[in-house]
Amino acid sequence: MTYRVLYFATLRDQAGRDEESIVSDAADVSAFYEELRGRHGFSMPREKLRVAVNGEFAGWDRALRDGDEVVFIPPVSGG
Amino acid sequence: MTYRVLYFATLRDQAGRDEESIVSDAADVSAFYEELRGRHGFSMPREKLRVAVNGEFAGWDRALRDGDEVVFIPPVSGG
Amino acid sequence: MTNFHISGEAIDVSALARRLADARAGACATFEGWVRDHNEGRGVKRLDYQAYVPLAQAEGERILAEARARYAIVGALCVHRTGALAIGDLAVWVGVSAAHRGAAFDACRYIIDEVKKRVPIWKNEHYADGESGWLHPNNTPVE
Amino acid sequence: MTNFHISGEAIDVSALARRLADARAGACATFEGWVRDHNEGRGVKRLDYQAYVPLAQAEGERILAEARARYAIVGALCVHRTGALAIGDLAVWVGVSAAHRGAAFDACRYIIDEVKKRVPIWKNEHYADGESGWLHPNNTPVE
Repeated sequence: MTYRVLYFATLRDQAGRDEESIVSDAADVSAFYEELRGRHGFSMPREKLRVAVNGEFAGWDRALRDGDEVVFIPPVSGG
Repeated sequence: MTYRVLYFATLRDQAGRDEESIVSDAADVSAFYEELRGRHGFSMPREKLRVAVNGEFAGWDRALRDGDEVVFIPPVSGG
Repeated sequence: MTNFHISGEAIDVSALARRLADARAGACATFEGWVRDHNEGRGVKRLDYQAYVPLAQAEGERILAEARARYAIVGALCVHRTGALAIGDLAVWVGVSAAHRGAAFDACRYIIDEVKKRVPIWKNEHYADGESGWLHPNNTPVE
Repeated sequence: MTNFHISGEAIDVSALARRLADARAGACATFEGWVRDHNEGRGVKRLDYQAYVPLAQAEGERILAEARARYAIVGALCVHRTGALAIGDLAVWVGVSAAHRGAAFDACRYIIDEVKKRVPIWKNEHYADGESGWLHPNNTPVE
């Protein structure tokens, strides 16, 4: 399947890009993050991140479908 | 002695004037208010009022001197 | 210009905001009191404010000094109107700048609460039924 | 226009204030977040904000709806900047109108607190010493 990923803040710096499309066998969000971690060397542990799929917050066990947009959300700092 | 009095809010309405100069034998603020109450029929009891003499808050036992400016301050309602 | 001001003219909010600007400040809390179309269940058409100006200005400056002493703020300003106001008009403006938002909010709230309790300003409401009346601090009628 | 808005352009405060105006409202509390020249003891030169815009707007609208449900308010608006900001620039604006001031203050505070905790916006501070870093919600560095 192909997933779209958007990167923000620390994850964007470490991935060296704003977004990418990735062909992956990862069945859920959790497996997909571990795959990206291996690829980009993300230093941030899962416990510090939230997840959004297709623009809405989702759980780490959320099953992924072809074409899903996935965003891993580092601790926010607006305001 | 002659005292200057300024009136605000309910006291202004009941006195029918903004201010006046009064020749009085009242030695302190307390006696002076009773005199004005008799003159203008003020309905407001002393307990509801604060007092200022010459632009600063003062006590009811404040002795008055010739030329003092006295203001009896009804409950305020700014904001 | 003074930090607390009694004004017979419309309040210039953007001039006040410019006076508060400070590179050390990360937060600014403001409060505006507007003339509302009702009070205690009665329709209100307009208001008049009277103030004992010299004492009001002195007491207002005291309140701002108390706020600066109690809270870690950078600047604090307040202007209160006198005269005739219509529905929607700005009656009082308070602005506080601070490094952090907690102090800005707390000081802004402190200032408006104390102004309403202590500063010699009086509000006369003109009601839709043609009556009018002076108000107590809790917005109930005097009599 | 939406009640919560992510803006790449300077925030037009007077347009927002006009949108809040309402004859039923006697109180308006606002909060402004300004770019401060220091954080955690370090000199700050400028900031960049990134946002995940669609989710930020959805989460921001949720926060405003929560504020309307929790507090007796009339209107609530919030705008947050993205992009490059200089010292003194307005980064976020919150405005709440209500019949009475307690609800206006409480709702305004609730909104900015929740925005800072929940809305996917990230601040990158550029320090006077040439370093830069992403921040946590409590304004401490990420690493």
